Amino acid sequence: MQVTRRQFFKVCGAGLSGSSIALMGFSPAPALAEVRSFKLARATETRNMCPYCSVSCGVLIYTTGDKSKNAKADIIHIEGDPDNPVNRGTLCPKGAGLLDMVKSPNRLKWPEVREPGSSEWKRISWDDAISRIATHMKKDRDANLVEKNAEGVTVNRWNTTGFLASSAAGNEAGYLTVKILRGLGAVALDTQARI
Amino acid sequence: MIRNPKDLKRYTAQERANHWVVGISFILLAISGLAFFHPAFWPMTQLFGGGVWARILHPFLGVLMALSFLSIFFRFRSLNVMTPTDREWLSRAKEMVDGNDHDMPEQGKYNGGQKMMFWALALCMLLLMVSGVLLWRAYFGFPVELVRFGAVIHAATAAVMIALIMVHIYAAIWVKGTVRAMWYGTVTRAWAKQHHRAWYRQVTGK
Amino acid sequence: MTNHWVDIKNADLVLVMGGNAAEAHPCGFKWVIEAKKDRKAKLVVVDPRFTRSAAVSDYYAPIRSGSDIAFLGGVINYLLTNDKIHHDYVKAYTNASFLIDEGYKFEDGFFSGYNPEKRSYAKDTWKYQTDKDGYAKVDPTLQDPRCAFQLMKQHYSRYTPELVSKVTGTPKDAFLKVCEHIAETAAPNKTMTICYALGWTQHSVGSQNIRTMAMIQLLLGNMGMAGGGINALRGHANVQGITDMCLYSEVLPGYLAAPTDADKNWAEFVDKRTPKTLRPNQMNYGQNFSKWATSLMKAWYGAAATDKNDYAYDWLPKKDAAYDVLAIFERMHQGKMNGFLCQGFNPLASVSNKKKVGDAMAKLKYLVVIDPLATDTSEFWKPHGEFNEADPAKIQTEVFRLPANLFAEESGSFTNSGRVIQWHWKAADGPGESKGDIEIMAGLFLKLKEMYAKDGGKLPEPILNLTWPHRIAAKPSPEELLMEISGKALGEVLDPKDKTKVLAKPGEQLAGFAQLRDDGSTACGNWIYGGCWSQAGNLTARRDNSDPSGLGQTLNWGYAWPANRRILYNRASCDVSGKPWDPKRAVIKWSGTAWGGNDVPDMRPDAAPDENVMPFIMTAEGVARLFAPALAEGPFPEHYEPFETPLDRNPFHPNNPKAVSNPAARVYKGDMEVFGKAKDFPYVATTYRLVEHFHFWTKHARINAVLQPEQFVEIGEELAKEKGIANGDKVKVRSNRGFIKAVAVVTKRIKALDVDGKKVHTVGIPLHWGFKGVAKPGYITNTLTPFVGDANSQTPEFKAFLVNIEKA
Amino acid sequence: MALQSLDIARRSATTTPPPAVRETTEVAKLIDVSTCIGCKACQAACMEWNDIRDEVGTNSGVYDNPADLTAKSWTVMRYAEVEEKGRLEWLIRKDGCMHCADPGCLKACPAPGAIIQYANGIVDFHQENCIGCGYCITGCPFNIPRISKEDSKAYKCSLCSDRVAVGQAPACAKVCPTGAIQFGSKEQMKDYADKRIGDLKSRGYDKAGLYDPQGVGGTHVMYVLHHADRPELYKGLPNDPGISPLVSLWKGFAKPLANVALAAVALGSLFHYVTKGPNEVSKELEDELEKEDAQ
Repeated sequence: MQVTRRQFFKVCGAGLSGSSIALMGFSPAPALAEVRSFKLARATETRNMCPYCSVSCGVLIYTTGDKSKNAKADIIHIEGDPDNPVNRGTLCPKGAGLLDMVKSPNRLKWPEVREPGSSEWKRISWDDAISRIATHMKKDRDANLVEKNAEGVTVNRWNTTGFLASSAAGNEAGYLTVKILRGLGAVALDTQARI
Repeated sequence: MIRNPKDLKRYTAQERANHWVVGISFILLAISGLAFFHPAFWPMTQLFGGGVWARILHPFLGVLMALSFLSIFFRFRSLNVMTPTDREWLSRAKEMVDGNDHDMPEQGKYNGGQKMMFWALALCMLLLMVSGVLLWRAYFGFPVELVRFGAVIHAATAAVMIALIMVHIYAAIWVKGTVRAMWYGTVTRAWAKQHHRAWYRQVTGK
Repeated sequence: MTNHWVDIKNADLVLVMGGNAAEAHPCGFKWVIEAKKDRKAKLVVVDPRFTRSAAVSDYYAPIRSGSDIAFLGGVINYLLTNDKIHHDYVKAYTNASFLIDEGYKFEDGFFSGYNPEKRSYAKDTWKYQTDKDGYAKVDPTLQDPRCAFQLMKQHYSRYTPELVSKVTGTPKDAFLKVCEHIAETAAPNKTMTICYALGWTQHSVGSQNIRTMAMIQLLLGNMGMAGGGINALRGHANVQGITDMCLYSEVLPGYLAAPTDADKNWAEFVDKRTPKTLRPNQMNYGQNFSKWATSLMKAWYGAAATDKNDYAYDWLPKKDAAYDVLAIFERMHQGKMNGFLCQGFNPLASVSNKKKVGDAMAKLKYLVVIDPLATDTSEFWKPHGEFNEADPAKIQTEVFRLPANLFAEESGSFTNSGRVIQWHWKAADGPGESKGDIEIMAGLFLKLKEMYAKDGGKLPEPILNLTWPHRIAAKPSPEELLMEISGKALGEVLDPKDKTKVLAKPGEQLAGFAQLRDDGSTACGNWIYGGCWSQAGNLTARRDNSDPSGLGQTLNWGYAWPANRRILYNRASCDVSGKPWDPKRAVIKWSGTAWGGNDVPDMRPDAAPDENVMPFIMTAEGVARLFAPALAEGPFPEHYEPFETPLDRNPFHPNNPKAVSNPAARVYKGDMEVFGKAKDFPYVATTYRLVEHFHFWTKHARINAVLQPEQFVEIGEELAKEKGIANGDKVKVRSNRGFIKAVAVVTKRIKALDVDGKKVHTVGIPLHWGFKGVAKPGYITNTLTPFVGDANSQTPEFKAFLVNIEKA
Repeated sequence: MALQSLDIARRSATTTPPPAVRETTEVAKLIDVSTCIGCKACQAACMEWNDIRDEVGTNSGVYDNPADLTAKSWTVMRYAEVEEKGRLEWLIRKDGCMHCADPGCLKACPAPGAIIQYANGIVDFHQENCIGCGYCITGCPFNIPRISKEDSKAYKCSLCSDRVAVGQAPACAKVCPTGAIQFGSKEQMKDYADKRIGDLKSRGYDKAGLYDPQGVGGTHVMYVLHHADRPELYKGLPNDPGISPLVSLWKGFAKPLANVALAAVALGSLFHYVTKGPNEVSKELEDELEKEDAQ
């Protein structure tokens, strides 16, 4: 674009007068401010419970998306559930930091095995993991299940494989676990609850 | 402007360059500093690419100005030693301001006013430098009480210095034939003879 | 908790001892603050450390860790000597008046029946005198020297303030001040609540610590009252629920004592567990045992469990020995175990004596860790610098790590410490290929079932016949499982009073455990949860938080077991005639025709007061036990020193070296030898949680790692000065089992105590660090702790042991 | 009158008045130190809500972590073990922005719109307008704002202005397990404080009182202290805070004065020129020299 001498002067003049008006204090920014937008405005809210101590505080979990098929729900915020009669919306520093537990870099993402003597983990499929573990369990059970004790009483116990259960799993998981273990004949089972 | 080979050399090229480095950095510092000082001047930060750039550049410009001023200071320090004549000149400065400079005492390269200006600017520069460092958070962290003190000193000194420079510039504009000394380095003999007769005699030997 | 979280606000005095509610349960502690704000309640804290609970207390008294029974026994003595007990309550609702067998005695630190070789008691003299009908004899005047009241008085007369102070290190005036506060609640309309936690359980006398407090609450008449009770502030979110589901070797779901080798058949099994009523007219609710057990077997084996085959009793494994976590690791250490599965449990960090645990796991063929996080346990074989020295090449254990989901990623129910079962809903999928615990367990089981069906094997029947009524076999839904837990009718359930009335038709969910039958017509996975999913639907998902009584009962929020009852023993909140002791905080009352009010009555609803049905319906005698023969180390709690004690004797029994520590506690060979002695390890150490962290989990969460980044130990200023340790110095803390290094926090909050003429210093050791996590890596605290547990629960003694400390 | 408001009362480095017709209720956060257990839930909630995660630090022998406020830790708990007459008190104070009615930071700020005081009393930093000069730090009597090393912007507690703007309580107030942090109108908070002070007095804290320092015009974050006569016990809570006189001089009196002075110099020069005329070399001298040249 060719700028004529005349245009050039015009531009300069406008610029100059603009800046000199500004210099007089006619600030171009009006006296107005906006707060950061509320990040939960259209997030999906789900009622859940803090998994830490036994106060079992109610929490509200906020996820992205509206649960529509193609929008992957991602947890973006967790805060106290004001309806819960015990915590009434409050949380402790652990509960208030739950998001970082959910998002911990140390979350496990897939089954892994560390072979005997190896010094590293190896990713395996769920099918492999379950088959290999079940094979171990069956072998041990078949070899060591005691059907009758010395007095000839039927005891049907399997005490060479132990099980320690979480006290953070839900009631349903706990019940199913004990049902399965007792069904297998396990007696060496205990939970975190003891300690 | 007709250049006359008989014009007198007042400033060398290095001196002029030095002066303008100080001058330009001062102007940039003044406008950015004023922008921080009072909202009325804030839009001037646009000249620097916005407030953040103005904040980043201002102290570096300050360092530049301080260093180049230091060079000026050492160049001209000996020429600015006050003499009894200067004091007499100063005591009659009102006549000068009124434009009656014919009967003023004969002046060397610089008159009493200029020398006062020199020393006042040097003092301001020192104060600005020290207080400026106190405020330079990007690289320094001083106790907040000291920083507050520094802020007041910096602002007050800067205001004084801007006023002094305004006087400096006005004096150059008012006294016709002066500005060219900093453009071309020369002044007319008439100018020298009128304003700095002792210097005139010294350089011309007349 | 006999009461519940919100009920704490109804207390006049809150005693925090053996716990640190402000730090371990801040949101529950809110109700302590509410009691202070709204009821002008007082908060008294007794703890070795001036904790964050103490920071907001009205009175704080220091105590030497491991001397709680001495303190509480002293309180009992104070209450009895100063006659600060709730007489009517004690007389009517406890076994104070019951006459005890003439053979019972207590001498020089031992109760009658002690066998030093077995380290256990024969309990044949720990019983009531009975009449010809088999009922216990009583003396309502409480004057008979053989009545429980007089025996108790005699037992605790030794617990003088002077001796208490000498043993506990609590200054005498501070001890008496606490006694005064407690004694005030002997008034019928005043209540004290006690908030305790692992500070009482994790001792070799843990159960007796709690029992001593229970006795105090009974003497004060605080059980069953709003704002009273014995409140165990439990650890994990669903520790109560998992306890109820009984993932323990010694019990089946609903606390049904598991069969042992001695229970040769179903009849014997049931009979031994069905208590005989010990006083006339009492409910003795335990006599329904056969209904609960039969319904459980029907839930597990369905049509395969019939009266013909003793409800598949043979398929239930019989226990021959202890299999608690310490026992399991002992067996593993002896090389007697091949496999081990850890579901959401990090034993390397959680169980005492880390070295022993690590060595034990190295002897396994396979280890399976099911967890949402990369736990320390899963990497016990991996070197992590000074924090975990291991040589993978030498460890032949095959280790599997299966990614589990977290709370946010699944639906289901949790049971809080106040026994309230609450439903929660899934918010998002877990990361990567992670799965829920249910799906993982189902996957393992179905694989095993398939293998047994195909290849056969030893005793396949219980596996092949285990009920699996799930619409998607590989993914049982939590809804289906909770319905199974709650119970349903298999045949018609008839009203026993009117056989023409059908209470439940086949296939219907039952309304509660009262509808369970022992004829095979009902199935119920856990009787105490009976009715939580009735025909009305999932009651644990109820969200009506209205509280018309103002007591915080919220009866329509979730579902509390048993029977949606919020305050246990609430019949005891009324006098014998059925009038509330404190009308302002009436929980229930007798209307003239029925019990009712602000809670589900813990009483047969139509049991008129003059029928004399006493409030403690789960005991065979109908009353609460001051004299309790069930515990392993004696019917009355007695002070014993921790296994690692700074003293060379038990000041209560200075001349009996065998009665220094709990005579009935189980100690394994090899562990007794590694108990430290005071001359080498002069300082009392105690481990604990900090408010900023949860167990070994939150070291994986950035926010919590920021709030408390680095491992530290706390010592008093005096000890720091003696040892030349400055605040922030790195120190090495050693026990006889290993050492840890940590930063020293020098504080005014831990003081040296004057105990039995010695100055005893305490070293406080928070437990949250390990070698995996986003917090700064640290040592596993349980490297230090001794491998010994409480004689009843086998909970390890994490709270009192000996260490030495030096600048690192 | 609503608590939530986007109306502003003051805007940094702005000379024109904001809209002031609508009446907005002043909000306040009350921190009842006597019921604070120092659990740091407020710190956690603050980090979580505001999407800030400070560095994982070290333990320096105290519970205070992070050790001080930073651009990523807008609130920290400060723990003081005070032992007097054999009685130990563990005084725990949540430190953070006090949201002064007369905010020193705003007064000192040179960047228009970088600091806003909303009509409800919240003092908020708007990083998009912040130039990173740090004058706010100089202006603050409570030593609160911090400049981030990452982006050189000043950060501090916003009293969750984004939550308050939609009618919610700040994250720290909502989360506080013991209710030691309360949020509501300033009026409500003062009434609540009165009750708490009464309770504390009944428990023997004769000097219990409210910390709402008038030196800064009162604050929108207030404390209930058991020892209101000695706020310094609480890890250096200033006894009588106010904007430093130096800052008042610098950002108050000095501003118009200097502007007037500079204008006077400029105008003086102009009028000098107009009235006295330029100082030119005299014609005689020029002629004289020309004559010399001609010779």
